[in-house]
Amino acid sequence: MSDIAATPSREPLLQRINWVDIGPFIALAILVMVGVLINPDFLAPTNITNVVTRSAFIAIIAVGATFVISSGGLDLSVGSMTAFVTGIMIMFMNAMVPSMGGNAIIAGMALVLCVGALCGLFNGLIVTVGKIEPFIVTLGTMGIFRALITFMSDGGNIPLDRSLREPFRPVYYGTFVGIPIPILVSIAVALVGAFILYKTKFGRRCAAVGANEEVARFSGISVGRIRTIAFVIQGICVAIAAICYVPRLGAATPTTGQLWELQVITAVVIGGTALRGGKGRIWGTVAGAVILEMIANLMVLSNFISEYLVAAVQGVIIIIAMLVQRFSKQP
Amino acid sequence: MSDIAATPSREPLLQRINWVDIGPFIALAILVMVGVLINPDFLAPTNITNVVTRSAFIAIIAVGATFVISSGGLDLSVGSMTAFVTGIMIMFMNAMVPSMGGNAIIAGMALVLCVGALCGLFNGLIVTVGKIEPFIVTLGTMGIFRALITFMSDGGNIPLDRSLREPFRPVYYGTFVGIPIPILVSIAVALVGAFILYKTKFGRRCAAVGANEEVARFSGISVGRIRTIAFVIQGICVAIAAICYVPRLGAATPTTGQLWELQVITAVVIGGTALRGGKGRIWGTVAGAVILEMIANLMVLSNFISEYLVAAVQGVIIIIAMLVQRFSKQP
Amino acid sequence: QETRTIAVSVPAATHGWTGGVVYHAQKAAEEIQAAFPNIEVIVKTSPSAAAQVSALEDLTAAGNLDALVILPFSSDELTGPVQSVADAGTFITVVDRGLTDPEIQDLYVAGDNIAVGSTTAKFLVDNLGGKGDVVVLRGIPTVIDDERIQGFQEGLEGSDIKILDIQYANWNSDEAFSLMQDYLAKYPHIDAVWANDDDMLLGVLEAIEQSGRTEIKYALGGNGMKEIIEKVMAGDPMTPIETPYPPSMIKTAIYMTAAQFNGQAPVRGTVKLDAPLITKDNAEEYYFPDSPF
Amino acid sequence: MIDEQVSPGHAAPLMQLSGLGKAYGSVRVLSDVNLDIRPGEIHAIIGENGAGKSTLMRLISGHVKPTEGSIRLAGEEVEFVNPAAAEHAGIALVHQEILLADGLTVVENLFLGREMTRNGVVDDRSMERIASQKLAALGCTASPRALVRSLPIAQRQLVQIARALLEEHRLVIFDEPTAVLTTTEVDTLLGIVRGLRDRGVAILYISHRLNEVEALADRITVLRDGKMIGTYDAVDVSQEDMARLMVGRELAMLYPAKRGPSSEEPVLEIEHLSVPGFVEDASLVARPGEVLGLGGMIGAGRTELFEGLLGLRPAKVSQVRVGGKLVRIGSVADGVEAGIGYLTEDRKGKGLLLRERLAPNLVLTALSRLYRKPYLEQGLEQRELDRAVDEYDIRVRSKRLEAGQLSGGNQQKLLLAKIMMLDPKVVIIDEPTRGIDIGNKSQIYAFIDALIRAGKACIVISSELQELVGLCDRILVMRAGRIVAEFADEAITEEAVVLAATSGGPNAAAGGHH
Ligand SMILES: Nc1ncnc2c1ncn2[C@@H]1O[C@H](COP(=O)(O)OP(=O)(O)OP(=O)(O)O)[C@@H](O)[C@H]1O
Ligand SMILES: Nc1ncnc2c1ncn2[C@@H]1O[C@H](COP(=O)(O)OP(=O)(O)OP(=O)(O)O)[C@@H](O)[C@H]1O
Ligand SMILES: [Mg+2]
Ligand SMILES: [Mg+2]
Repeated sequence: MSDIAATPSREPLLQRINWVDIGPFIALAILVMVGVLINPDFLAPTNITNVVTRSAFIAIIAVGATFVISSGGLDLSVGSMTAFVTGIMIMFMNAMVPSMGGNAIIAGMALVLCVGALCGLFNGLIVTVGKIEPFIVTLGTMGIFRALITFMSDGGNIPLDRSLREPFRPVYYGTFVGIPIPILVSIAVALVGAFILYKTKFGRRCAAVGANEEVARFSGISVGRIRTIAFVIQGICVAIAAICYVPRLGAATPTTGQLWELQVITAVVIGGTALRGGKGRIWGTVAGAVILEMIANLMVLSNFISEYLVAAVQGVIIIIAMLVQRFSKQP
Repeated sequence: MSDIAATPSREPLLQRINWVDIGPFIALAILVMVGVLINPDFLAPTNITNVVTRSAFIAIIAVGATFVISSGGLDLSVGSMTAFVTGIMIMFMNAMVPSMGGNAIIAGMALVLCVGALCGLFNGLIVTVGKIEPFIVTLGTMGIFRALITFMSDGGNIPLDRSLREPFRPVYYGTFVGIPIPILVSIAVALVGAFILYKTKFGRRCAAVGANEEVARFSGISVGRIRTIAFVIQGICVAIAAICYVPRLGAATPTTGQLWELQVITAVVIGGTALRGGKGRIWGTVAGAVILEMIANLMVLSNFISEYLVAAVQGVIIIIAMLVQRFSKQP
Repeated sequence: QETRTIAVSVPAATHGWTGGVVYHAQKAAEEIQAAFPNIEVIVKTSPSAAAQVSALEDLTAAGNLDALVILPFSSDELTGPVQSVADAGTFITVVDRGLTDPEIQDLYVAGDNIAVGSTTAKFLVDNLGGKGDVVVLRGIPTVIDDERIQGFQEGLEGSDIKILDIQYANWNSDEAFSLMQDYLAKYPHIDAVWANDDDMLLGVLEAIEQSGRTEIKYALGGNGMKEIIEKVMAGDPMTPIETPYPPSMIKTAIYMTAAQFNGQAPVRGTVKLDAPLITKDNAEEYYFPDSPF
Repeated sequence: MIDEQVSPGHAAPLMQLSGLGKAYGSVRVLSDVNLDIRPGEIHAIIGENGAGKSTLMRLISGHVKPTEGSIRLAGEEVEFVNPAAAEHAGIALVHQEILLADGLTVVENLFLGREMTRNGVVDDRSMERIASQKLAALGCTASPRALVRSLPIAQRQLVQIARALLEEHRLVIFDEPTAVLTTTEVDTLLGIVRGLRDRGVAILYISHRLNEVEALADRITVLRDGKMIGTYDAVDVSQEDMARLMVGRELAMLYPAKRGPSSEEPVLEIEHLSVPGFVEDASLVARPGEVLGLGGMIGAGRTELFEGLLGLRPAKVSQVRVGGKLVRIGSVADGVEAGIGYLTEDRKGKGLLLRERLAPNLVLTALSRLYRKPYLEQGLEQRELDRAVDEYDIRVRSKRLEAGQLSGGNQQKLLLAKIMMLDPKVVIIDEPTRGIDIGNKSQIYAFIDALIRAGKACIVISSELQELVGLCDRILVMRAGRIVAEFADEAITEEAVVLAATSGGPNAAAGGHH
């Protein structure tokens, strides 16, 4: 018997490709082709760069969501959490300018990472200690964060101090070796995320908790702790996204991050991570985020869709993208 | 061994109470007590009647959602579906008035039930035939329905013909033996829903599909068909809610039913139905809908909460309501 | 002295302008309560038309309401419910959006959304020499948005100015930023941009700046946000004008309503706030540095 | 549907398999099976773990589609599109793995897909009545209204069997029905199976318990490595023959020699452990170098005792010492830290991640022990897998398989390897050889022997009496949540254990003389 034991190197290449993993990329490729047909300008370097840069926020947050979802959770609060931590960061930076000058930016970044982690911790603890469905908990905290930013801004907006705009600006608009910073940041976040999820003990445990909580418990894994840490990671990712976000418009408003939670979850699911937990797919998630932004871009670039129907066409395309994936899985 | 076998009739009463079932009602009771403390007017008959009447929309839709969720699905499109079918109904009624007069209302009601069922069927078929996560499918159709109502109304609104307002008005504002019609309708819907879910083969299978799809399939249950029917039921409930809704606001707009999906899901979960599927609790769901509406009412009646923080307080109360439930389960 | 209760019902602060409304409403409430202890002002926000109807029911359930100041979510949907409140003898002040039946209201403090669109359009017709290509960003599909777009289109009638594109950006700066980037990618030549709300204009300006495109002569908004007024005062060539649609109109309405409980005769009728062109010369009048909007 | 009293030798075959085979991708797990199944016979299928027995059953019952060959039912070629179709044709399968919906009640599971109604309303009364009858016939005490989740695994198995017997079928397939049952239930079940045969039903019966096969079967088919070795009349083959045919070689002695504790100093002492609702005031010690057995009926609370010990369910305990040192155990991780390894009886629900590959499953509990560095070193777990596959003789056709794709017995061996990664001082094995073939059993016993020789203690919970008696130096018997008897050395006999477990025999009061 044991002589039949695997020699994976001899399996044909086609069978070794993991179709679930590349499904989102196939969908992305098809979308690009459709895009070019619709409007040749689609492939113009500026357009592509803009689109990918824009997708960075969702991509970064969605990397965190991949942890939460693969550990069997769900976080609906990410959008309003972004607004909230952005507000905190700006207010702190503005307050620090007189004493710290440009260093206020660094201090603000450090602070927002802590605040983000704390927000995640808050979500995580309510879910795990209170044993309440993550959907409800984060729906609740979604309202809480949104209300706090509205309160902090008196319903208006919280602008970044003028003196900080210029030095902070490159974090969104700058490039490094020709690549926009947000793209680099999201690649870095995805790399770190992939490393943690696939190459560390925590990542393993995270997937185990999502796949079967009982098995995880019987294997000596502290289910609550792992779930909580996943939420903390989500919070940190939100903070990173907030850091890239502020220099773009230089303000936090009550509408910042509105409905991002749905986009984030969609990106994760399009990327091939199952909502019921288990295996998370970081790179698929990133592809999912780009797909979403690209669909929105195509809606504007195409000429034949009534403005009223944009949302309908987007909905149809998302469903089709999922179908493409589904069927590319069964070669 | 057999002497240990259960003799349920001899269990003390307290242990025989199903705490999960009454959890939402305990939360409701506590909320009422808090309400009276905050504002004595809270218990005024008009106020209580108003609140319960208003919760009818969410309650009716949430009864349908209980089917979808207990069968292991999820429907994010209910809010925009409400807007869409409301739009269709009003346009149809307006078009029929010249020829049919007041009968246009009856015809419109019949039509909207069909349209609702079809919308549900559409969701259900994409989920089951396309084998795509319900979250994504209904996120897509949420966009589609929302876009369609925007298109139908040209971005404005679709008002009900003046001549129909008066005859239609009692459907929301009327009473029968002193009880407002919407309350009667939602009790009727809940009764029928409870009957179907608990007393028919379909209901049993619905729960089975949600509890364990594989086992259900091995037992010869057509998982796809059950799920699809659950979505159709959801569609019909949406249509019934739309019928009660029109006389209240007399128009359909692109913002009709916005975010209802979240309220509906919250009502279901607060009611004790687990999001991962399995057992559905119709009466809990109805209690959940009343709880939500009551929280909103308390926000209006209380005077010490900054208007900016209303959403935060609501979020906190929802989480506390879940905690109350959780701990009332372990007496 | 008898206590009088005024209820103020406005949409929730979901974006800049509504945020401003809530701010001014609360300010007015505080000031009036401080000045006249016998007048109680209750401000309530609602996130949707249905919720606003609910709030009206809740406010009137106790039956001791003397006046209602309401900025309706939409005209059709709120007409019936406000009628019920009026039937109970409550003084009704309607702000901004008129009800379908003007008989209901005692006082109407009106903004003019159509004028916001048409004033801006006329400016463009005059300053672009009657021809050119413009792109438009609109908000959330509601009556306000619809009226502004309608006014804009009417204002352009008869000129050779062409609207290249109109898309929704939900009164959200981020979505406006993205949409403007895409417009820029799609149209190699744009003469002017109109965002029908200043929140969106902020995003538009960033996108234009980033693109480095120079052919765009005007990027205009509307509503009178203080950041934009500052630009007008500073003589910004790209945003030289602004159309006010001051959220402070709610404050005006509350004061006028309160006046009658303070011994003055009730003011009835219509107070129409027009939407004059704000230029560098008169910008000072429309600048409220303390307002959040 | 069923002929009366047909004698197996002469009846026309009910089902004929010709050239039946199954391949997953390029891997053939079963090929060229030719078999007649006659009405009114009990046809045993035996073979090593991974021989393809379950696969064959899944082909017959429509769960899996064959890649070659054909199935004839009553002379007509059939192709079942799904299990429901097979069931409609009169074929029922009792799965090796328990397939019930956890969140539903016993009745709901029993009648899933064939609910009884009266005037369109589900008739709970009748269903509960019938359920009680069917369960009682199987000796199952579970309440029809209990949630399946709350049942011990053996009760679940009985529910599953009851489900297959709810309606009359032409062919009933039992895939290791007795693996999780204790002696009494096994006897009841065997009676029922014989009753079915006598009514002319064809039975396919898989078991690793060769004494059962010998006692029950009319004919025996042996599978090895996915191929048919042959079909034999039961009277012609002894248990030794069966073992030889399955394994393809002579078997060594099954049980290793007993050696007794190497020291009187206990490695594990548990004092006054209670698990509310399950265990009352249990105290026990385990000494290095001894195999301590726990016997008892289903529901006696043996599993719960150790789950309680490891913080897997709420429990109270006054003291736990490991190697003389007082330890506080609040979780499995604490247990691992203290040197206690626990192997669950429910490998599918609590032991393995079925959708995960083998290596991650193997190292899941031992992650911290295996990887000193914060990240997972390249190839390390793969090497561990290779070692475990070797050491525990886990038969896999590809190491890229998911755990759920292993045969039942191989899953058990993987689970064993997983626990052993922790190098525990005390190993608690709940049902160590559940679903393991005779060849592998002796391997596992030899392995347990190696453990105690290394000075560890081993606690074995087993429902297989022979195993307990053959393996253990000392046996504790539990009944209704209490430890009621202790036997050592010569006092250990099957009769004594059964007596203590069922009625409180003479030794009932003797609860631990240490
Ligand atoms: N889905 C699958 N994909 C690939 N291989 C599979 C799959 N299912 C089963 N196998 C392989 O088929 C072989 C036969 O498995 P099967 O379950 O039939 O064995 P078995 O005789 O029932 O063993 P046991 O006595 O341990 O239950 C095993 O090697 C198993 O790994
Ligand atoms: N659903 C239930 N509700 C209440 N008591 C139960 C339930 N299921 C089991 N019990 C009780 O729990 C105790 C211990 O059961 P448990 O299965 O799990 O013991 P065990 O000895 O480990 O059995 P096994 O032989 O299956 O390992 C028994 O007293 C039994 O009657
Ligand atoms: Mg098997
Ligand atoms: Mg057990």
